[in-house]
Amino acid sequence: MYSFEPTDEQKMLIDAVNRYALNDLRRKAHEADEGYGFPQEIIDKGWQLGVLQGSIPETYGGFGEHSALTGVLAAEEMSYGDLAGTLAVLTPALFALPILACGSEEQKKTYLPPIAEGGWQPYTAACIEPFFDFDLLEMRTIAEKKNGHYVLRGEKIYVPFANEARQFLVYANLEGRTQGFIVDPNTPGLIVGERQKTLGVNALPIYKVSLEDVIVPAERRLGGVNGCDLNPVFDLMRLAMAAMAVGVSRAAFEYSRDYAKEREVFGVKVAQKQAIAFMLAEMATEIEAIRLLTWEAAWMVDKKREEASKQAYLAHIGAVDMAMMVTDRAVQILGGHGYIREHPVELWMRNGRGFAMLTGLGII
Amino acid sequence: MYSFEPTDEQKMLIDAVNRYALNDLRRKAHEADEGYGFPQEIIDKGWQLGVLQGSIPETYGGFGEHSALTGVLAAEEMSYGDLAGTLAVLTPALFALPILACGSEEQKKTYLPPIAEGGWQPYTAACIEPFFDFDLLEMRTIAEKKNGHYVLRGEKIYVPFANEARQFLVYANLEGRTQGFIVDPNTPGLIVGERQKTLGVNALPIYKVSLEDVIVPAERRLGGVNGCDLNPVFDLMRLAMAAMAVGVSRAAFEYSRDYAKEREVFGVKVAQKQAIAFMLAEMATEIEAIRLLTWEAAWMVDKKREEASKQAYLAHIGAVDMAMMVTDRAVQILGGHGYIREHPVELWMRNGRGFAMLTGLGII
Amino acid sequence: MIEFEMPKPIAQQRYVLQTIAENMMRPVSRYFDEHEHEIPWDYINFMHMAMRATGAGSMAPSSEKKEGAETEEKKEKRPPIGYQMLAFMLEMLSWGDVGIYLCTPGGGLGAAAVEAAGTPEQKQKFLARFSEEKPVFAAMAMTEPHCGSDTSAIRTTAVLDRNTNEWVLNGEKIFVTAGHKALVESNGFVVVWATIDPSAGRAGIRSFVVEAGTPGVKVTKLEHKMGIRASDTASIVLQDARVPFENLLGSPEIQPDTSKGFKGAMATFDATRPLVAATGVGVARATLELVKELLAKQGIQIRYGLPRSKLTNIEREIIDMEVMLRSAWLLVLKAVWMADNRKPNPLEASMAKLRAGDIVTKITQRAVELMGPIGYSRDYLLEKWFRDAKITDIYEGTGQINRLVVARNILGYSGRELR
Amino acid sequence: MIEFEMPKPIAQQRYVLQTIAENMMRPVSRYFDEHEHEIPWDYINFMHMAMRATGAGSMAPSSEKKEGAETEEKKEKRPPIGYQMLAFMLEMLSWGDVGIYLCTPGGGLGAAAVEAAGTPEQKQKFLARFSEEKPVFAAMAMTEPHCGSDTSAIRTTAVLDRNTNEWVLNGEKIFVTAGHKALVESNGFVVVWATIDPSAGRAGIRSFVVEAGTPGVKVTKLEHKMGIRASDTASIVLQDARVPFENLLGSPEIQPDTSKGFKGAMATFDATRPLVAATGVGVARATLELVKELLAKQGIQIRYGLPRSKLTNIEREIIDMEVMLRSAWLLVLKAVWMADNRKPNPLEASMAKLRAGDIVTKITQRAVELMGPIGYSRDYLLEKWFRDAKITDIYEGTGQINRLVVARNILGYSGRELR
Repeated sequence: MYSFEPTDEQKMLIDAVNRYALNDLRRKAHEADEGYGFPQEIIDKGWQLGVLQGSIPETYGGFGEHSALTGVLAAEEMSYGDLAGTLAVLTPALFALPILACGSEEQKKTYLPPIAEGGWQPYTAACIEPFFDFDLLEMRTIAEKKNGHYVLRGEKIYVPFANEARQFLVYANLEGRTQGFIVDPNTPGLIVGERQKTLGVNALPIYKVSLEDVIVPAERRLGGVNGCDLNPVFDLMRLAMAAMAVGVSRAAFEYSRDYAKEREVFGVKVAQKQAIAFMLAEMATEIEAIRLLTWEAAWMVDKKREEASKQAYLAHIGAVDMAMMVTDRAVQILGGHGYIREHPVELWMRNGRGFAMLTGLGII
Repeated sequence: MYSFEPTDEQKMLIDAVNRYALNDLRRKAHEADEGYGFPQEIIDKGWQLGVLQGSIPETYGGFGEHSALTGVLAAEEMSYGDLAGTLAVLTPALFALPILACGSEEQKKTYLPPIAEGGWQPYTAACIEPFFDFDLLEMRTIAEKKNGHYVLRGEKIYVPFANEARQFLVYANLEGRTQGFIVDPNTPGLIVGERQKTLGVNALPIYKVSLEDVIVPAERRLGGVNGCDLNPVFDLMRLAMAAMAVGVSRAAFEYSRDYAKEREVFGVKVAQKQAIAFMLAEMATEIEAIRLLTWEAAWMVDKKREEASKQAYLAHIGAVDMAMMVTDRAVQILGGHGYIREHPVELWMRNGRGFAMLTGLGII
Repeated sequence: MIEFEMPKPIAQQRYVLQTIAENMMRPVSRYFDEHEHEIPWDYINFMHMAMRATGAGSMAPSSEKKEGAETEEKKEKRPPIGYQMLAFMLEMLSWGDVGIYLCTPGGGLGAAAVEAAGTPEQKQKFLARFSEEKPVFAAMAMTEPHCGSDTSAIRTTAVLDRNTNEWVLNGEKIFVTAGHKALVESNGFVVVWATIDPSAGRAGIRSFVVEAGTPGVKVTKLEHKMGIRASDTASIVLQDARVPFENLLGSPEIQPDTSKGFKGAMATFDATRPLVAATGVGVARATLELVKELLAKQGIQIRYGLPRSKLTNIEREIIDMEVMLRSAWLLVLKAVWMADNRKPNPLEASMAKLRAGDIVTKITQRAVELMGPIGYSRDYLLEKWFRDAKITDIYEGTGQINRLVVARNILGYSGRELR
Repeated sequence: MIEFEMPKPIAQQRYVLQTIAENMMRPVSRYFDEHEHEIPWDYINFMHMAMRATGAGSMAPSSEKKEGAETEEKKEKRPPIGYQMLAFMLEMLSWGDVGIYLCTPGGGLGAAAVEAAGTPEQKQKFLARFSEEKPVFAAMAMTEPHCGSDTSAIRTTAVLDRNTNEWVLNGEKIFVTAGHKALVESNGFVVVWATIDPSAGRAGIRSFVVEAGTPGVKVTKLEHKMGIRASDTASIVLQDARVPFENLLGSPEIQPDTSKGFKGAMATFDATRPLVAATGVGVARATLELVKELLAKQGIQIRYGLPRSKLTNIEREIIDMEVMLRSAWLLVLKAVWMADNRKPNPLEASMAKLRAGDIVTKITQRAVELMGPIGYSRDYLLEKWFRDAKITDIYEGTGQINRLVVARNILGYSGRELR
């Protein structure tokens, strides 16, 4: 059966997230972007919505089952408020969800309950690397097996909350395969570098992390000593980017639509000009198209369909282009007002460009 | 010095070609497309404009010096009338210009005067091959040196007037380098196949040509026994495609512009709708942009600038996209009327798609 | 619950249709492209027979069928999927050959109009013929020589002759898909849009069923087209053509309230636009599949999952096409799902249509370029699909008209506020 | 004769400017991006000194200079190249840093307006200051809070006080580039567009020179912007600001014929739009060059001459960018060549502007994506150029306004016929 209607439970979650997104994230987004951060209480409040906790089964301290589809709905709605804020609230998921998906039973029992049962805590992951062709499937950070443990070497960037991290999940290349390693922040050789600045998501504190012969015990390899297939994790990362791209684009679309209906030019509303009205029509259509693609991919992931990985990849690729198109046009529709930081559209445009290269910064 | 003004001589040529393009080619284009050919007298009339003859020095029977720039201006203007007609009129250039550019003195003296001094005659070239990734620089038709002559083996397609050719210039891969070979139509092993049908340019008679161990004397290698560098020839092929793309696009643009000014919808002219007017504005801008790029590339070719090859390639690539965009929009602007063969825009759209794959069918 | 599971009846139907597409359409695709105005009777007769056998009758989205489905639904607690079935059907048949698909008997847009706007009596009277022994066609006649998308400019008039209680129609219609088959090749009908009050603009527009054999009705021309050449596109002249009073679609009471008639007619678009979009998606899918097949023969596989900077240009193009294709299809699916569930869908219907028009032209245009000299040649169907595709962005409302509809919907503007 | 040979004076100037761009702009690009509203005095003082040394004075396209060039031309039989020089200059300085370039002293758009519309006396009076010892700025104040591109909606009023023979200006202007430097940081002026007859619409619009120090003129705000942060964008309030009668730009006779004044003002766009386009091209070139450099460091060279089906995605992107960049630049070149040769160029000026706006946003946006995490980071200037680029498509007429101008020109429509 086909259906495009979320469940009542999902609708309630969307409503709750929407209120938070608008009343908390959106309201503070400009300040957070200029001042480089959200106040901790905003992040805590977002955490209390329970998006991650609701994805973790009771056995591990949570109160639900993981659903990529529900995650996609929540991620879209939260990033409709602000992208950096969403990534900050969901940072612990970067650590928890891969463990839930691929961790050994022992790893799940050890790491998930303190996350799911506690308040927001900076559990994080080191994934992205400083190369233009960074590739989840072919990392340059190397893991070598040596004397019964693993030695990690490489450079990571864009690691959120690295300066105060409780634990890191570090992705590295082990004999040509990407694998995850749970690394304690105090491990010798793990060096948290300077805070990084980027085109967008400035409100998210991200850091360089160097790994200089970091020794990781064998049992801290994600999935246990034999590791695991990380493709399902990458699917969830791509879906997160796609869903958040939809959220940001929706925000930009609605704002520019309302502006165009409000503002007059040559005696009529801007939106009454075909040139602007057609731009808006295309933006709305693109957003809806990519949203549906993302939903379907998430549904496939939940159903463990064979084509799920491909579909998540397609949704992500489509979302990258859609977000750039939509957020660029939103600025264009506001004209000079779109270019100044008083209006949020320029921030959305800067965030809108990030969805190709920030994979690994979000997961649902 | 920069200047965008053709010489008086060039202007006279453009005017003459323009009259022919509109009064002869354009007027017969539909019929020729449906009936698969232009009457010979139309081709002869185009030949008498002297576009090729004016590119051949007096020594070889012509009455001018070759100029890529003049060629580009003439090609644009003629294809503004009809693309297939232009390719037909200029088919002898496929044979003559490479000889002029790269031939040995003896080859020039042998082959050019009968072409330049006579009426239109089906001298032609076999260049394109039936592969999706056909590449001028890496042909699959092979030339092998054997017993002091060359043996050619391979499949060619889209060879104009092959059924009645006086001589062929055949391009083939000799030890990794593309080289030209002058082949007599009666040579054993050269088999002219069926006439081919394509998406566009139906009025140009094109054929499959098989080369089954065709033996070519060493002195019939283009440039003589040591061959030559064909890159300047490829530049002229690319420029021809670029210039003709501009001509076809201009035709489509002007026709759809005039239609939009004529036709009423919702009480105003179609052209008074921003959606249509902006499409036209973009079409005009793209055409002008690519035209200038083509002019500059042709100028560089004439001046033998180092960047000439790259620029001709860029002009061609740009022209491919421009022509598709413009001709597609022309159909769109006419709506249902654009889709029927009573109006020429659907033919221009079919021709407009050809400029990437027809390289080798035109040269200036 | 959000779900993307293909219902079993659709999966079964799809299997059958694919067989038809592969065996009865693809093998004759080129023939009917090259023999314009020949009629693919083999396909038509087969489809007619098959549809009679399954009791499908008219191919139009049928409220009767839907009501049937709903009764069934009440039994089996299944939501209705009639429009979804149709969208899948049209997608698959167009995957086979969109020109030939347009020759499918059963009434097409003409029957759809009767379904959407007719009274129960009218449905009975006009739709019964589709279940008869011979295949019958119907068509919709809206466009006139001087007006394209602008229905308010319709000049064909319908005047009531109070003596005979007949409507007298005068005017000229063009671009009538299957008009020749409806009026000349079968005992069909054409739904003609005409004005009963030229001073009232749109509000005066009504639709009338004009049956084959009506004196004064003449097919005057068959268009020569860039693509979909298997399908006839007719010009029809109406000269004092008389039809009975009750051939005015809808109940006679709508006559005084002049605006309702027009709105009713426009509402058929909400049903037909996603279906036309589905045909475009079918052509796009055919194209993409063939390109991938040709590449695979050359040993070229698409590597999904890589960052764009590691892809080849071919891979990037194919991946972009897959995004376009799938997301357009999902828009279609949502629009027909809404229709099935009686949710108002003018926004979604136009979104689906405009995006399908966009992507099928882009995909076919890029495919021809990607496949180089092979793509341009008639040795493969790519060049034909390039020609067939373009009509998707033109008929049943051009891309521009659909953008206008979407814009009005998202902006909450009337036709007067956004022209 | 069609020619594309760079004239020697331009080549020489370009060499000098490149040195300035590399040494005085690039090294401080990031600093002034991160320290918004700090003024790059080192660059300003250097440019002022250099321009005084060469006698350039105002940077605006100067008719005096042109006349000078023409006299020279008569001597040397060379066609004028003043606008071409300027276009090359702006392109290169924007290649260095477009935000810092916008701080170049010499009058910018304000001086351009005086050049274009002023009487000889006005030019003498207002432009002399640019050759004085200290750097001086001028600006153009057109936009108001409630109106963007719609100059006819200007509400700032200018009323003649017949007693003092002064114009009394009242209103608010926003988005005044370099307004703060013109009025506060130097002895400059702002050219203010105001209406002398609010009932006359556009025909009532005139431009007035408002000098620094005029009582009643206040810079009320400096905008925080996405990019070009080195450049100040000011809001200016005029409260009973009095300027002498002769500060109305143009001869007083234009006053009765109300439409001429506005047309004169609009004509300055024909000169300034290609120049703004040139700045966009500069940013685009900087971006493309850096991307190619970064790729080359990874051993990736672009293989020109291959069919697209053999290219990598990176190659295809770079090649597309080169097409965009070069063809946009040629449009600029043609537009300024026409200006130099006194050919009317509103069509070409708007074509250049709209295409430059398009391609610089596309190129910078794609470059950031192509360079992945590196492109997104502030370790390189790519992300800054992404932010700087967007203004090209907005100021001096948005892409939409320029499309409108192009459309009107190609269709032969008036502003009333195509709104």
